Amino acid sequence: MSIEEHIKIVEDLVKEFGEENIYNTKVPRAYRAFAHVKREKLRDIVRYLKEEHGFVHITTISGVDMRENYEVVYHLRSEGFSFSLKVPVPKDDPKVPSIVDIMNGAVLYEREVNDLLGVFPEGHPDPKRLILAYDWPEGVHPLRKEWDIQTIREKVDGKRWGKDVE
Amino acid sequence: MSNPLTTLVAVLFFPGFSFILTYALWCQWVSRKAAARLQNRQGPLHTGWQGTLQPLADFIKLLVNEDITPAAADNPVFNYSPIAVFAIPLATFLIPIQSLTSLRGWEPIASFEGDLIIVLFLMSVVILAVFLGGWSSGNIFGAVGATRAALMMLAYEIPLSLVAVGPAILAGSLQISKIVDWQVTSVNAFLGAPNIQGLAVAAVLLIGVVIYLICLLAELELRPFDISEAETEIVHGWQVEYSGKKLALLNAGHDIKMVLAAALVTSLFLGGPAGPILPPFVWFILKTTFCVLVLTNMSVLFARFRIDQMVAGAWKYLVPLAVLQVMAVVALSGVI
Amino acid sequence: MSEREFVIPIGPQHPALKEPESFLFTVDGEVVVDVEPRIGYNHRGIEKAMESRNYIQNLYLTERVCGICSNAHQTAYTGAVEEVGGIEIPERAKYVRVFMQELERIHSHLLWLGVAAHEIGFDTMFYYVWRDREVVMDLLEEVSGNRCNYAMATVGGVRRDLPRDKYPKWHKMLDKLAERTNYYIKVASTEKTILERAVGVGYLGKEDMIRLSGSGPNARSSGVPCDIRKLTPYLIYDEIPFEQIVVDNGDVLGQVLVRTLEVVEAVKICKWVLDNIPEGEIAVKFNPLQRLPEGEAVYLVEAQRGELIHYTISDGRNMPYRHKIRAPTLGNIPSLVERLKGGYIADIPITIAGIDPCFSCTDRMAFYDEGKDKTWTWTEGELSRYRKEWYSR
Amino acid sequence: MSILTWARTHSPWLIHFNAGACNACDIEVVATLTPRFDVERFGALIKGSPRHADVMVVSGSVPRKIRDRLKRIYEQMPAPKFVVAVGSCAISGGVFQDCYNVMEGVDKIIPVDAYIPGCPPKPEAILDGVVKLLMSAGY
Repeated sequence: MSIEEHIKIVEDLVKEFGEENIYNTKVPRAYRAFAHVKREKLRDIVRYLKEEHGFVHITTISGVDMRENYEVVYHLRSEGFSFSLKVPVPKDDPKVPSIVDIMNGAVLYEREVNDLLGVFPEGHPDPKRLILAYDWPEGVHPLRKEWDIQTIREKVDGKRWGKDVE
Repeated sequence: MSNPLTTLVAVLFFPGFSFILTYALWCQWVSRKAAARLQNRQGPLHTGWQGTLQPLADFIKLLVNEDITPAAADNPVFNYSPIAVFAIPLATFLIPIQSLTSLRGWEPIASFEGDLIIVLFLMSVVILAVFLGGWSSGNIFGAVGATRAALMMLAYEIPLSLVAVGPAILAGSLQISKIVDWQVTSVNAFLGAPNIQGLAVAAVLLIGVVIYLICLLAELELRPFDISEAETEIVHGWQVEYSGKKLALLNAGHDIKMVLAAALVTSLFLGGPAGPILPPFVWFILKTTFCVLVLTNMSVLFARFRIDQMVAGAWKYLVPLAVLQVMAVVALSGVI
Repeated sequence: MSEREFVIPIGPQHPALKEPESFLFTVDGEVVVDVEPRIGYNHRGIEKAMESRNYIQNLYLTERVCGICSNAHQTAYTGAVEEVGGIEIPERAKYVRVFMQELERIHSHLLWLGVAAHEIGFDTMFYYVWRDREVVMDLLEEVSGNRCNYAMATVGGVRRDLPRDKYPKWHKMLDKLAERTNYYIKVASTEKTILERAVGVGYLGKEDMIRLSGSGPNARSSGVPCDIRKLTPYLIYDEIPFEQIVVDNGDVLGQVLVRTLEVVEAVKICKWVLDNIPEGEIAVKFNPLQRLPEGEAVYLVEAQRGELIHYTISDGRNMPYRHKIRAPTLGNIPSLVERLKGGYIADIPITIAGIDPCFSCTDRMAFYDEGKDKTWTWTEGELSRYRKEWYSR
Repeated sequence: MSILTWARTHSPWLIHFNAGACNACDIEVVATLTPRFDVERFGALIKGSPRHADVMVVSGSVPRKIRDRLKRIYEQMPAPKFVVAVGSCAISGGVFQDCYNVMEGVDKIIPVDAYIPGCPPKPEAILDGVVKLLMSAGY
């Protein structure tokens, strides 16, 4: 596949769902594409991509703290073409719709994002803690920018420690 | 029992406990070294000459290590079963080794009509001790290993006993020293006048040896059948909670069981200590070491079976084969 | 049936190399309904730490995400950073990276084969495979100076060159590896005790594997052609003639075949690289204080265990704003779970033990019986016994 | 040298504990078993059960979730027991210092008798470390 075909897929998607739901699209090189996606339309778009363009594989889901909001990035792949859908999530309502029923492979990635960034996947069949220790305090999500290492240690261990402190 | 002092010496030193223990440690070294060489390694090397003292070092170290009794396992069964696992083979060993003393004209300590049955019985009792020890250790791996050991016993015990009966039928005696005598006389007779019946007996007994060795692999928990202490599956199975002295006794008991098994094979099938030129003692050592080597070689060659495969295999192949072998022996015993 | 209640103290102890992980099983009667993997015992917080270190320091962190796939992680990391920064690396550096990557694949697959043999109690094969693995370890040491964690790739190229006078020797070592691997393929596909434990165990079909986004040898053993090296070529993989190994066994034997055949292919790639490597520089300069332009990049690499993704976001400083790593192991857990699901409980232990020893802390699984409100933990041994009872009814 | 010292120094049974290592140290520990290095030459065996072992070989930077297990396994070993920290991570946290989920070193959790530096240490170094420990551990 060449870069033209990849651009065509992205354009087709924009045509289908409209500029207001898919924006900031870019295809930096062949096999790669990025786009911002409205949270409400995420499930429809993922389903459309899966059914129309063969994006059956989900590589991973990344959670990013973009300071003014969170971004959950869904990396889908069809053959070699990796498409990253970025979903902005407001900080006062950290939730995304779960896509586990569409992409079965996403089941652990959503839990991981919930654990480390604190963006809850609504509709996930089993949104339990995955990565962090069982005695880890609630509400401490290490990938959020407001938590640096010493504040995490203060919260979890009750004191600051490490080579910077001594 | 003419001279109590001679008997005491015989029980304590030769061919008694000291000799047996030394010999068991030697056989452990032989086994470890042979396995290592087959696996392209060196094996023990720096403890004594070529690592010969390695089993002794292990034994002493375990004896002086802390002996932990887990709270869940604090009961007499857990504490005493290692002693049984150690002592029963040690005592049993006196019987097959009688064939050695009798040839030297010594007073036998424990040789009587039916001692073969006693040996087979005591060897099975060891499994009972293993089962109780594993079960009472309060550890899930221990319990699983114990159950597996008992299950395996159900599979291999029958062919093992059946095959051991073969030579006894031919010799017309259940006394191990008489079986040895029969082998010596019949081999001499065969060499004097070769005949077809003799060959047939040898062939049938060969099948017996093979079955016997396979069953011994299971009895000794060696490789294809080390299901009850499979390291990657259930850590060390029934031994998992034992440490220190108890583990030392368990390990020594295992070694003694191995030489006991080798001595039984030697006595029942290989003519005991009899042999030309060399003294009987040397022949006995050579033959038992050879058996240990054969067992080691077999154990290195295979992957571990699952318990269901092992039990099914034993009932499908070993038991019918053992029955057939005994029937052939009975038929032949009429001919001779 | 009702009294079988066990709770074992969880201690992730195993003589073979094991990452501490456990699985929580939901069973309805005899059938496994659900399996819940419990991971995170090895969570160190690397992604957070990367945000406070510069691009050169992060090389050492990415390398130590996994000591077995260290070069794959470095390839992906440097690739992503170079894509963000628009850094064009010299042609020779690409060849060196491919060479390292394929050597690492050989080392990792042989390691897996040995450990798998150890898992089924075939220690002799374990010793033989690991003895022959030392050949590739020597080769790696000769190239990079270390047996694991090679530190070969750097942002802008590679650190060390492949000296040309060594090539004849390396060719010989690679030939030896191919010869030995072919022997092990023969052993693994004919030795009866191995087949007993491998054929038909943990089967998963092609459709399910695609649905669950499995990758790597795990997926290729179920007939899914998913080799990133073919799908989205990176470095110089589009120029190299090599075959994508796909078999449709779907069971443990299929995984053994895929991995061993891939070793043979990797040897071919290494030899091709040595024959065709161009002369030239091995790196362009990159300064630890150098700032990268704002941007983001996704870099996919076919690591030994599957598809590896590094996703980096730069906000114009000399350290990443966010760097996401997803190792292939996590991506393969859903398909492992599916391999277990629907089967009888009795078949679980071999399934996990066979699929990939990296996952299998096989002794620790907890069962939750639907309907009865109790949780207990099973070991593989109990499972075997349970299977026996189940089959004998 | 008493006979006890002789026996103990010639029969170190190891247990390997992966406390959140990156696997590099672990494969090198396993490699010590293999024909090239063959730790059994010195009488050492790798055991699966902590009750059988004298020396615990720990690798890894000790993430929070595994901390308690490390302690428990250590307590299950019979005395005299020794701990060998293998690799930079086990010594000080290594490259993972200042990661939020890492305890930075095995000796913060349990007492350590010998440190084997390296990332990862070679199998020879691991052998050497274990032998040196036994020679000097106050026997």
